[in-house]
Amino acid sequence: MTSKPQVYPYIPNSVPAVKAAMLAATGAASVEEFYADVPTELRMDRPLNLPAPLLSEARLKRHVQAILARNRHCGEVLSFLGGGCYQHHVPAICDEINGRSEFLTAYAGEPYDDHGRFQALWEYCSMMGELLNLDVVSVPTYDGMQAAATACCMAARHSGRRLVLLAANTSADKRSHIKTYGRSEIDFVEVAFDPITGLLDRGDLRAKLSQEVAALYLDVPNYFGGIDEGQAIAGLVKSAGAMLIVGVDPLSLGVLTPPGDYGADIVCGDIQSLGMHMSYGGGHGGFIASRDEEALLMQYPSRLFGIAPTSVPGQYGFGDVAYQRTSFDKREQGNEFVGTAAALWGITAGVFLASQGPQGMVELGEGIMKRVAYARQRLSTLPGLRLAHPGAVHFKEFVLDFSATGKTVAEVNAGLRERAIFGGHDLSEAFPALGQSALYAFTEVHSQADIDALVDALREVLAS
Amino acid sequence: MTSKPQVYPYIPNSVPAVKAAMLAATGAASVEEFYADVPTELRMDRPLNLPAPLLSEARLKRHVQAILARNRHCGEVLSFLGGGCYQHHVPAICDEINGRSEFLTAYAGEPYDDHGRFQALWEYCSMMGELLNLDVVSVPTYDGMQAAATACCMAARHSGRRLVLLAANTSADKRSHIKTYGRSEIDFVEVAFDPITGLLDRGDLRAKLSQEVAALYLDVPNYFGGIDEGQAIAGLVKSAGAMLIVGVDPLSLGVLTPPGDYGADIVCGDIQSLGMHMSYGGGHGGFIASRDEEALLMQYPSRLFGIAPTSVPGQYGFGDVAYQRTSFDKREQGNEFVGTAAALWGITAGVFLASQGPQGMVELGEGIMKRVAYARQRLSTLPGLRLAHPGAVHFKEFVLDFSATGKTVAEVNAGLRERAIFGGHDLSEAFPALGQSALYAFTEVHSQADIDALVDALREVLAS
Amino acid sequence: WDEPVIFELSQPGERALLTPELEPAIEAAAHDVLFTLPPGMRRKLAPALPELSQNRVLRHYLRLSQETLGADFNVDVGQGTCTMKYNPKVNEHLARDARMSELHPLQDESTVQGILHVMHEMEGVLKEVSGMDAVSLQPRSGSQAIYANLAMIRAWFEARGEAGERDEIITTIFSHPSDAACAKVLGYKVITLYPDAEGYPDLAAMQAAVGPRTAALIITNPEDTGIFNAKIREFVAAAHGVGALACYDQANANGLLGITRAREAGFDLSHFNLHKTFSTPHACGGPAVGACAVTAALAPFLPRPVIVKEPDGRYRIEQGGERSIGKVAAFMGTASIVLRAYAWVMNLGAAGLREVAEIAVLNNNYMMAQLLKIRGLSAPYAPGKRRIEQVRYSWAELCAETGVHSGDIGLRAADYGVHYWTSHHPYVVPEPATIEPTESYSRADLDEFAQIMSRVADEARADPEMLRSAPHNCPTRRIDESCLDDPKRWAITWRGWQRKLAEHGVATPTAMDRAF
Amino acid sequence: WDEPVIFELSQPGERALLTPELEPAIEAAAHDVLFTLPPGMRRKLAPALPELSQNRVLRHYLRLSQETLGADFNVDVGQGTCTMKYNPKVNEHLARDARMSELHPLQDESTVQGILHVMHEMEGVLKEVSGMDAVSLQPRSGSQAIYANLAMIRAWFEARGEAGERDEIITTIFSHPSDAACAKVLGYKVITLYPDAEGYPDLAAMQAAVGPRTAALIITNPEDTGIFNAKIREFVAAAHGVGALACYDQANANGLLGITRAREAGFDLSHFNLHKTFSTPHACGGPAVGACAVTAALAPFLPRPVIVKEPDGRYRIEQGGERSIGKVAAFMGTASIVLRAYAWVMNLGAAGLREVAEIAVLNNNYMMAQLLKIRGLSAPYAPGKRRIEQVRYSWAELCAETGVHSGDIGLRAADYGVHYWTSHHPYVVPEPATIEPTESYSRADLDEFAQIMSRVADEARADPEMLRSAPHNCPTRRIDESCLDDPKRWAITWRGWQRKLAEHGVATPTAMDRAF
Repeated sequence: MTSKPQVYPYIPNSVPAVKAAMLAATGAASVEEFYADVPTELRMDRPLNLPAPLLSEARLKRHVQAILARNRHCGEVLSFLGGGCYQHHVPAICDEINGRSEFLTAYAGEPYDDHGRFQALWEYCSMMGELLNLDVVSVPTYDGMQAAATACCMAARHSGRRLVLLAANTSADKRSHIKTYGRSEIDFVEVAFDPITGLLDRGDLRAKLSQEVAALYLDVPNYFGGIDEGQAIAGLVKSAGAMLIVGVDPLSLGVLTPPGDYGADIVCGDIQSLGMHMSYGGGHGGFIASRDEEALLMQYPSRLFGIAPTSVPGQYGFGDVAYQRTSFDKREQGNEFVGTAAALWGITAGVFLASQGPQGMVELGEGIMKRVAYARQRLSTLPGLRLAHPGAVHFKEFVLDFSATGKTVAEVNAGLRERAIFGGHDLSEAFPALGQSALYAFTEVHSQADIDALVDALREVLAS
Repeated sequence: MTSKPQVYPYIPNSVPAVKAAMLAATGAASVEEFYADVPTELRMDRPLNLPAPLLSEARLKRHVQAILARNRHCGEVLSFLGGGCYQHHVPAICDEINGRSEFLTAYAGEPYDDHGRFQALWEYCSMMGELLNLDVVSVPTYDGMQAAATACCMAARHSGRRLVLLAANTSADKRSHIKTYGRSEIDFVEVAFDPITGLLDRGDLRAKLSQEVAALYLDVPNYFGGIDEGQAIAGLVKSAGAMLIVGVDPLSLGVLTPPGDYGADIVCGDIQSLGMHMSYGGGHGGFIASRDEEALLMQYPSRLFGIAPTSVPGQYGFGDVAYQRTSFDKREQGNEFVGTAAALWGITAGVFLASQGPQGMVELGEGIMKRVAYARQRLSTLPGLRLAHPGAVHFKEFVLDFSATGKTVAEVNAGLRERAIFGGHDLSEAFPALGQSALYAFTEVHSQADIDALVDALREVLAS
Repeated sequence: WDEPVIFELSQPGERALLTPELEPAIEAAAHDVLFTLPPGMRRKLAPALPELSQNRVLRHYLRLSQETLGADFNVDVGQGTCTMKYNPKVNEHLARDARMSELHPLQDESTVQGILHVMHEMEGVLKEVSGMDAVSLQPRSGSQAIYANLAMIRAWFEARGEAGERDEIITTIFSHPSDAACAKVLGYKVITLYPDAEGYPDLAAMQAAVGPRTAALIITNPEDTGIFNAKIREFVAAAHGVGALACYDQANANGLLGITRAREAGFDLSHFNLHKTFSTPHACGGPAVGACAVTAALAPFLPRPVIVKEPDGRYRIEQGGERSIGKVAAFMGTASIVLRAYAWVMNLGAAGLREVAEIAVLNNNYMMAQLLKIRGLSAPYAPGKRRIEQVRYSWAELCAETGVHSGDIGLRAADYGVHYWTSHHPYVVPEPATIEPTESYSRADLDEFAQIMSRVADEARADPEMLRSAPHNCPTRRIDESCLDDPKRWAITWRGWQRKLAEHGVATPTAMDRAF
Repeated sequence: WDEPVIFELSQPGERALLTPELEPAIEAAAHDVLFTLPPGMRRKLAPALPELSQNRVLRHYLRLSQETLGADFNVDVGQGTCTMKYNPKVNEHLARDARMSELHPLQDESTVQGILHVMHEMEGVLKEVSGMDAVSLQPRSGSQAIYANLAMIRAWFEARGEAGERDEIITTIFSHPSDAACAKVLGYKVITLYPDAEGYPDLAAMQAAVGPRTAALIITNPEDTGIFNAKIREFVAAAHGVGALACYDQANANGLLGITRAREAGFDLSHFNLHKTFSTPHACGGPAVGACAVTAALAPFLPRPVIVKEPDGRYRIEQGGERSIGKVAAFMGTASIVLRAYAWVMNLGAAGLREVAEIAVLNNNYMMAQLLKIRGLSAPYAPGKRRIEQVRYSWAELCAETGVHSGDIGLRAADYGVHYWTSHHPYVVPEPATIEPTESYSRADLDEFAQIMSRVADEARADPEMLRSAPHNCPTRRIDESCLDDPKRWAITWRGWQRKLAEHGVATPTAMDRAF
């Protein structure tokens, strides 16, 4: 306490007179009385040791903005970073809607006072359902990694088997999380990828499939951007009686076949591409989808919203489907756990999908594939530069191999940064077998001039 | 028309099939038919010659942002510009509220469907009334200049006299507008200011006051930031049976006496200081206020909102007071004219005043006066630099005279710009009598370190 | 919500914001400055503003916002003459960029090349759209642009030494009220023409009205009836024939973009409202921009300053010459609105602007076809003719049958969640309703609005009293309007209300009574 | 509003956005790439998404937003355990700055020194608030932080070679469901303790439950009852006594900031929800951050990567050692939420955080005093004792008298514009209601909420059927819940609903029928 009591804008009852009156109403002599149950030996005997506060909004804002000025963001440079988080154009109405106070500050209201929240999330699931050609889509989980981990657990529970095959051309981070998350119930085995194409090594897959296998987990496109032949792989997996789980970039589905169509039993992925800013990793959300089969649906841990008639004829309402699956209802008897995750990004992805419509999704997907193809053509002409996976078709990203240039990726990227370009993500640590390789991503934000600028800058950097 | 019809996101019925169906419903063969009344010789015979469009939002945003990047804004430098537009801290909730789609896109709805708009504007007027100690406040007009011009016209109409005295220490722009606007009904005469204090020359005022004078128009603080003795001037004006119009910076009224208290009959000013970003002049709004006297109120040209009971006991509603005054109702028989002006800034100023409360306004006013006093002390120690008006007390801004430094203001400001400082506004053109002088403004955004940085930079520039 | 007046929410001592602290050195140096103020100039009592926490201020205004039916929320075609079109959010977000919002209008030219580029380009767009030679973006609204145009006309005649003789401005009753009102402000006598039997501006009346005293004609086309005046060149010629100028009020040019221009009709001056035709938000009534466009002959009279593009591509600000009318608004006007309009035009381009016009006109004629199916509604004048971008309808028949007025219909429409107003006085068209669909609404939207009108007309016949007591589903019921014209009871502020309540003894409602 | 489902609004051909054009050189170079896709991998039919103009998409979602009762709009104290506090708008605006929103998580360290500073500083804040030695901000929610903490516990025992023997986690019934559920995910058997007669966690039961199989205790304090467990050190000691770890679920630490810490009670791990105690917005349920705080002994097990501050003040990102549990979430978690929390802490400082706690507790005890005046409502357990930041009440008496359940009261409360829920299953307290006022509401707000509860209780007695059929004043009436548990009728998507409607022949309502 300072000598002059501070009134805080965020704490209305910090007004001394009000505080005193309220204390009187409770019959307490001081706030200390409310802490009577906290033993002395547990009490802090000093104030918290924190930086001096910036009590005025004006000074706080200036302080934070000065810190932010130490960042250099992708809007002021050309960035070709991908690897699970992508720079796409975020439509203004996505920001407008997720910035609305109503959505931003709502939480766990009922389907009546929060009717709009329920409808917006149910519509998100519905539009994802159209994109995926599947009838069941969960409300968002944390991110695509979590969706993948949960999908594996769902498959294990559903099948009663404890072996899950993981494609090795999945992101190392994702494989790490899947294993940590699932290994109490599941034994994981990795399936190799073909070094020429970066695609799944079907021979290795055949060798590892058995009647013990619950599922194969595969990303399409894979971490290197390569597109595998879904149907062929699904055929192998099904012949072993296993399930196929496919992780997919939803933004690819205007041009690529939805995995359910070639036999995936569970489809999952990340919705960051669908209208979320990258925000240094703050824009992620995961989805899980499947056919509407009761046994499979009962394996979902997350909330599922359903539409229902109300007591007014012709009126819709919404509510929780099969709530008794969840840990909210059943604690450890429910499926995994459920809680706050990424609902606002679900609503935003709904706005995105409604804004793109069918034609927008097709154009986005095709445009990205063509930009990638153009970039591959142009980049492969640079001396020493090699496409790591010439044998595959790519969506959004691909691996460039710098091994023959005599420069490390780190050196190249430093040179590019001087030219206001963020080069591709360095894979030399996570995939040492790829040598000095980097993952380059291209989206609709990149114009031909941008790609040409990258080519020119790389030529300079490699020659220097 | 291009060969493939373009569908526009902002034009739903640009879908060719819809267009055709709607044409059919009107019985028209083509859109041309609707233009049958437009004679051929009036028709454009070629497309408009405009830059090629950026049809996608992504490219449009990038284009505009690249243009904006050619600006250098006051948030990234230290700015001491004032002269009618001020850099204050804009509270986040001001932006939050004026960015709400509801307020942003509403217009001329009725007091029922737009109840919130009426209430918000009425509350704005009410809070301004508390700040000004006056019962009548208009909804915003365009800016403080317009408020001043209209106030002069109101005084002339009210008094039936056609001579208005204008203080010469008012901004040159404001005097220009007042004269152009009012001169069909009013003869304007300027009253000189004292060169030592920058305050009104009372001798000149006495000499020019007469029974022909409708009013004196005076800014407090004046254009140089100086604070005149309101009561003494009011006494002189009243003794001639004239009205006193005072233009005031509303942000000063936590510390300065509201003009009505010392006898001003009409008080006006600009609300940009109350929560509006500068926006290169986009944040202005004018207010006009007075006592609640029917004859005076009937001179207002703008809309006035009033509170009223409804058919439900205990319920409030709102509506237009004495609408028949307006040109909306009476065309040229109304007072001047009324239309779209700056309503959103009125709502925002209301948010600002409600957020500051009495204590905030007092602290803001006092803090600014003290920063100005500190800056005057520090700056006057620089060699060759002189306070132009040492004989007056200043609020928010004051004039620095560089004449004795051997450098022009333009040269000094160029030097400051290299040091990321925007120096004071050059007065050498508008007030040649002041020599090489500049108007420096200080607000709560400036810390001591900022003022000290200015002093240091000026010392360097002057020494160079 | 039944949100109290903000003063009722005040909790003494609460703060919503804290003020930046003064450093000790400043306090020390300046502690006595307040005592140096001239006598009587230091405020004695702090202003009696409400005291609230930030949470409560926000909640209050958020609730008020929800009680406001913005154009974003409804099929806003019932607010004819206002051109309620879609305001793209991307433009709004761009205009809120610090590189726009934190610019001071007196910054050195070298630091504002971006916004000067935008303003210069937008002048170019408006020159092309109007066919005129020079543009000023300084006026802060359409009315102020009308004022500026008329001030230029006055200055023109003053420069020619004819100001004394030319003291009349001619306009029409279906032109905007500000056309007449601004002329009055500038010292002109206003002559108002009424339409002929067909609803067209009466050319014979115009020819009879012009003369050596005529300074200018100021006219809208199409007028608020939506009828295009095909003889507009003859009107302009009549003005020119007597040495007068012709000024085009093109506040709403939405139906004519790329179709016909001020230039082709011979006008000397015109203006556009960027918040109508060029899609900037109406913002409850401003901020806004009215752009003046004039011929080369009138360019020297434009407000100062003006933006000049140098051969090297850089922009300069020039104060303008002797003949300039001077300032009409602070600084260079509402630059942030210009930016929004610029973005809108750059998104659409020439073909897009043409599409705007054509679809606005298609929508209007489609709407007219739907609405005229409603019994009791008619479109006076020019029978069987098409309209441009709006139509002034009349409910005279319905009123005669049921006693329900157009205003009642508007308040009932509010119950259905759409705006509707009757447009400007005087009501030359009885029981008027002006519907302007713009290009922003889909066929389904238009059908929905027409269905609401049809339903309300049915209700008027079935239960006229219900309509006369509308609204029933709005934040408040009908107010006692007599208060608002009674000096004893009107209350423009809370302090006025409190004082008059005390004088008249009416109890103020309490918050809890009003909770439902 | 009675806004249709978005698919019902679709108008074929409409676009809300256009896609950036491909330059001719790209088209030329890449025109055949689509044909090179593996067999069957090119989508045949475009997804059947709705087709709308931008105006209509916006209107739809804006209307849905208005049908959502955000915390900004109501006295949100009825959502106990959730710590619904004020989320300052300035923090939100800062977090939407491009220098935050446009950062890619794989950027070079040199380009993200600002956000690394923020994250590192926030780790420091949480270390001080918890008394622990190391922090990870990677988990994307409180539940994921619980998961991460339990994963570290598992790794800890694995590193010691004790994993096989230690397969039990002990928790209490009033700790969050995720404490139990996450333990299960990690392969543990869950032992749940029930309170003693006074409502306190039962120390004797704890002492009986621990043993060589115990891996950890995970417990909340105060529990959802708001009762502080004064014997918490003994619980921790009991765990430690058998070689187990103790983990503190401090999702909601709002009443204890600066009062008492995990360190003082002897915990090895704890976590905070930044969207509860640290004021980041709930966002309809995320994005969020759950922060893990652990002792030095457990620090090597934290998720990777970690931020390291160099002596020169620069920040580096390190991948972490062998013992790290690896990744728990993508990249470094939800950095933009961390920024909001950082700004909140920097505004308040140490004294401010202490004030948060004290006022949250004062508000809660004040509210309890008001609510217990209502007949039919009680606060089970610990009679006469104070509570910390929330209270779990019971409407058992009122239910016995009227047959009205706590859930009915919640739906009726919604009619009065406030949230209220009954909190987590199972309902150990009958007819529960958990009220948590936080520090963000004024006395007047609290009084208003208490008055609503009182009024609803009166209504329950006067007209129980009205309560059982509530809500009456919300966007919809009560739904047919049986649909939601019936595989034949549940519909998680529009396509599912359409299919099942077709199978069951229920007519879909049309938009016009539902207009009021």
